[in-house]
Amino acid sequence: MEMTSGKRARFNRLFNPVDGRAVCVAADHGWMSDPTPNVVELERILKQVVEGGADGILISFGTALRLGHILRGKNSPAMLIRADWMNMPRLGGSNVSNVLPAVNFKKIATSFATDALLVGASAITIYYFIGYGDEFERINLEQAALFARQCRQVGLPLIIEPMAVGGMVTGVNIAEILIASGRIAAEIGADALKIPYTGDVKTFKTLVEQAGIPVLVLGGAKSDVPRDALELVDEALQAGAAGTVFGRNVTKAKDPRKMVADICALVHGGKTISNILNEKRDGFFRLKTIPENCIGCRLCQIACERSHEKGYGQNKSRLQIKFPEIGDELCNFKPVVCTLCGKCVKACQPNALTISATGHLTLDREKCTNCSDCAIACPFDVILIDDEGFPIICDLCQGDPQCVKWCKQNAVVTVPLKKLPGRL
Amino acid sequence: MEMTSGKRARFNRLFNPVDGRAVCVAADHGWMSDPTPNVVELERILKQVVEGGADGILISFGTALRLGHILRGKNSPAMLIRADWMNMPRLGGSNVSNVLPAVNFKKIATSFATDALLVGASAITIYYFIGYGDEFERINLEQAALFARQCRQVGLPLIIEPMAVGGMVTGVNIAEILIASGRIAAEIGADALKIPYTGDVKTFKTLVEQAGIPVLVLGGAKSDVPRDALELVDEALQAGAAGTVFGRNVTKAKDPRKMVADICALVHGGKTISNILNEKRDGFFRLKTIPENCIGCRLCQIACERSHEKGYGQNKSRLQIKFPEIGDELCNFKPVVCTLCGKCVKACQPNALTISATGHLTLDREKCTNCSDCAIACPFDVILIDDEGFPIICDLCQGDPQCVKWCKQNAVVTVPLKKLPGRL
Amino acid sequence: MNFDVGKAVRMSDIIDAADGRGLIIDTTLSSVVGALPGLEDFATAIVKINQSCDGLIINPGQAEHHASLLGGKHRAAPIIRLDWTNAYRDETFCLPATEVKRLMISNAEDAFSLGASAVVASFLMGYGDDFEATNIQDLSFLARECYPLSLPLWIDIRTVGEKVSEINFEESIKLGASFMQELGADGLIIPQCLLATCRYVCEWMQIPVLVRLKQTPTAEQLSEIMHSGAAGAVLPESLFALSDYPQQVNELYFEIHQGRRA
Amino acid sequence: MNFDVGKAVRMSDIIDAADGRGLIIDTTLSSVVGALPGLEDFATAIVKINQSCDGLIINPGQAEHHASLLGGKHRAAPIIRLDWTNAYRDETFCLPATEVKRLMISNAEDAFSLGASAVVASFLMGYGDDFEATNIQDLSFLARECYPLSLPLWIDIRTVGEKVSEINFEESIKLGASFMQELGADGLIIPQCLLATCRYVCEWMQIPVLVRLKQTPTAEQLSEIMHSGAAGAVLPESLFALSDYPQQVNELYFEIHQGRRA
Repeated sequence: MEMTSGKRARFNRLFNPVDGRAVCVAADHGWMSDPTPNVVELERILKQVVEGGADGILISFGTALRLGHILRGKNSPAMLIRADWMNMPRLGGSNVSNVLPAVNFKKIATSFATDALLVGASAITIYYFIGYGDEFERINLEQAALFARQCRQVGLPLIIEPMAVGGMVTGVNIAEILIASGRIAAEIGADALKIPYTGDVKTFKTLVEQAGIPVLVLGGAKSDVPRDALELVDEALQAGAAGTVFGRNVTKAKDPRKMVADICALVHGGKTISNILNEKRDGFFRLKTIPENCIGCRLCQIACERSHEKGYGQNKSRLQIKFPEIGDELCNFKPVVCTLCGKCVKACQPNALTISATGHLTLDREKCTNCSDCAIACPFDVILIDDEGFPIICDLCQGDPQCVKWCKQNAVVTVPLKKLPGRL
Repeated sequence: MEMTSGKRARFNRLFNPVDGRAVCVAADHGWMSDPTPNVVELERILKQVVEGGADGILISFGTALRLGHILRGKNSPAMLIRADWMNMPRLGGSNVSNVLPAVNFKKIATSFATDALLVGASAITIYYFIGYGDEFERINLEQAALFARQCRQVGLPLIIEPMAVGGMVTGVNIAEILIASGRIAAEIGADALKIPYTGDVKTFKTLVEQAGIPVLVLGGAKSDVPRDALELVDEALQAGAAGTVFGRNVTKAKDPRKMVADICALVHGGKTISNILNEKRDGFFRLKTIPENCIGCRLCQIACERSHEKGYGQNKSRLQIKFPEIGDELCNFKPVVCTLCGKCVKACQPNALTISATGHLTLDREKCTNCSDCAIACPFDVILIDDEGFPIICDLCQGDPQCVKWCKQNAVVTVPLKKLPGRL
Repeated sequence: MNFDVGKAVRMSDIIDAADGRGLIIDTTLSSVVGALPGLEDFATAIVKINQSCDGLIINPGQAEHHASLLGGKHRAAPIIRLDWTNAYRDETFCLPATEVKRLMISNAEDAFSLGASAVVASFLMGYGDDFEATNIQDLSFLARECYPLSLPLWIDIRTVGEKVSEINFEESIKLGASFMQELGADGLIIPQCLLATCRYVCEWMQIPVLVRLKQTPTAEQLSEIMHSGAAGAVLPESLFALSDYPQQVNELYFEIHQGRRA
Repeated sequence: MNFDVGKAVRMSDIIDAADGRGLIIDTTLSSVVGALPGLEDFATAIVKINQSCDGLIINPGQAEHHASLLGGKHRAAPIIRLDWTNAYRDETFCLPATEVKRLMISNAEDAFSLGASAVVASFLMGYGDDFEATNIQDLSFLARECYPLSLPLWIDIRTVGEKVSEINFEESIKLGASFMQELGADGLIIPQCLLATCRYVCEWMQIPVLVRLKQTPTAEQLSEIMHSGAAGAVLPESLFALSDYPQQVNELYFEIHQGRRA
């Protein structure tokens, strides 16, 4: 997607350069609805959101002035500024309290694009309400068009947030309205969308395709169960979403850091919801590495050795980290793991190495002749030989691989395995 | 003097409301000449200058950004911003070193008036070089006129600094040139002058009168003896100057705080140079109070009691502080001192109270009958009676009054006394 | 180096840099109902309290005509009010308001050129949705205008509309504070309220909060409010009707600055 | 609250907020003498060092055409050069300069709209008085222009004129640093000099000081410079002529950030 150079340089801050995706958190609720604890305790929450690894944080101007220092450092979340205001949460239809209820829906622009640049923003976000009547939509489009023009001039990305609300929106037409609104926003000049989930993968896929710009799915009201929020993310990603802008599901979570980290694991880490929630894995699985994510911290090796050997060394770990060599231009680290390829099992003459019925590599020390044929057969050199001559093998920690659990970078993940290899 | 309202409100910060005078310090040398220790150690020096009680500090934009926080608080010195640049100190004619000597005299504008307002300035200062040739003066006047126009628009006072330099300036015509330049600057739009001393009171008086705007005298190169600098101030004040803008005489002083405090004592405190330098007073003198300066700190009373009684109480001090009463609209404190009026001496029947040949009130305890007539006669009620019935009298500390020495506000000073009152 | 020195210097004209406190007096009701008792002669009244008040909320006209009384050493710093409303024209006024109106009467640039140490405008809560939206929009644009000028913006939260009553008064203050904090105000003025509400708001906000008093308080009343975390108080215009207001202000200044005299 | 958040956020793109250090590479000599060895294909060269360099000094044209390589996570932050000079066209160039020229080729607003994290311009010392005065004036107005945009301004002090020789080289750097600190620069780049001079300047300045290196240093050489108080180093364009420059940059990044990998 082409865009003016300034927008591109600022967009780079928001989207992860490896996968082009972004995990954002909306923390602008104090600007439009009653101050709930997530508003009052915003400083603490935002610090946790940063720790969780968010790529962007949507805040008001006041929060930018007050807490923007938390966002220093080019690897910290990009600052997204809310450039308008509305009173929808106070109209009575939502689940938030209303100290001072509103009757007539109002939405106003509250800044110019340049204002956001001064405080260090990487993008601005504005609403586009559709379905509340023709005149109200006209006002929304008029403001959107003005912001789009300003944003092009100053090189600041514009994120439009289409919202289908009002008497003309029903369960029947809401998906179609959202699909249309995404494209309309793109046509007016949005560089990305923040948009509600349509409810199913198929319609959201259509929305993403027809918009033609990165689509960030929003979370809406806080889900009762974290799994519901993660499933929404998972489906949106399947539909081609570029990431998320979750608000209350993060800021009202018991542990905002973990919630963000979990969403990151889904969006960037290639993990499954089951991985993340440490749920019992159904069926067989194997390890998979994502070298781009590896930072060479060796936490996986420490976790491996600790779980098997009770120590903190790295010389008996079941996985290795290859460090960059001179000539390696990208300077990447490469984690190397047992992929359950089965070559060791095949090479073992005395049948000491087998894959158990539960899908884990198993060594029968009685049968083992200490011949080292398994280590020689391993294409990845991850089978070491211990002092007594026995092979050190990965048993997937009997179904709960500690390397996966402890890798904060999602450089080691699990993937389902339809069929086990070799002899059982 | 009339001026636009914004200028007036900002000028109020610079000039003391009681006497309309100002003691400023120029600390912009690092912007135009080689970095000497007073430039490198500017932070320490500026803090001392603030402690000394300066009314204004002339600094560059960079110093404003770096050290401007020192000037917080409406009673702290006003920020004066240097809005131009020149290379005169590097032309070789002055006593400063020249790492990178200049040959051609250059002077440029380096900001607009609004720029200074953004960083919190109360005024800007620019040069007006006269005597270096017609074209050079034209450039100076062009810049001055532009700044004057801008300053009127944004309500920022403009201080012009006429400097008579160049081949056309001689000892014969320099005073006349300075007098003319002051008026020219005022005509162009200066709200105050920063100008060198003409060399004598008479010509400087003419300069002040003809300028018609407040005139702040500058100090020039550092004097070898502090007394020389103070004498320049004293003469300028006699000529009607509104105060000073001293640079190197302060920033290069051994104790910048004391140097500023000394200048303040001259400009605001009504003290004489002899008072300030603690020189032996010639002839007779008496105490005088300046109630506007009194802040009720009672340091004078503590100093008095300590010097006579060796304690820190205030119930035996020879001077009193009257605190404001309900109905006292201006809420002023009033120090009350012995003025050597002689009424007590006249009232003393046994001649126990006398004024000595050196001019100090003296009690002969042998002759005293403890009648208290002296205390009754005192029109200011500053004679107290001690536990034994003897009067507690001010003996001017035998010529070095501690109240004067310790009053930082210059609310108690000494004035010469031509003739001693009453019986000797 | 990343310090906004202009804003810091101006802010310290009003909120003392040493103790973080300030005593403010509002004189601007005169633009709504004409001269107030005791304020008929503006200059004479101001001179009497000028040394013992940190900031004076004034209208642009008074800022222009009485500039010599304002700003700098031993004088109150000018906080220029940029908006106007007829909301305070009640039955006691010769021409009570029939419909509430509010408008901006000047802008940040004008206030700046008048030598303002800060500007103030009101967030009038409890009226209709249109009124509220326009009010928020005006204040937002004012905040954006003040920011690049490093000119501090105070927002005066007034819970005066028909939608605010005893039932939601305290919570409305919290809502208004939240909105205005997020809007980007540099300081807030909140109505006098329960000490618990005051404490809650002051602990939450990371900007100075002043409490607008209904009556001139005693030193004890003021002390209680200051202990709830406020950065200071705004004394009402009715102050000037008191015969001994210079002494009262002087006492309150002494109380706010914990024993320091003007 | 009196924090300049925009400047702080942008400054931290270049000077790491955690350790106060940064590694910068200058590519802008190509606007003076054409493509430099190794920089013929700009994008290919930049990709190789992009992750292990904090800031990249680039000309406006490259900032426009290669925006996708610049800014944000795991990429060098764009520091846009706003001036041009022929001072570096020496005898080795096909068209040596006969008279030194310097001009501004863009302004802060343009750099801002190109997404700059900072801008840089040079103070060329040692030429004539006219040249110097114009240079100072241009830089002063640029500083005034950057300030309300909260856009950091770096000044690149170059002691290249005929009036600077061994006798006054070290002192000239101090003079230049003093002038530019007072001018209002947000950061300084000084020429490689005696460690004593570097230490003196770094201790004196309250803004970050980077040292412009003549040659790509070893990790040990860089370590020595960093110990003299510098906030980082500017690697020369000649870097790109080295066959293993990506590894060298990576090692230097590791050194500057005290053991932290890109």
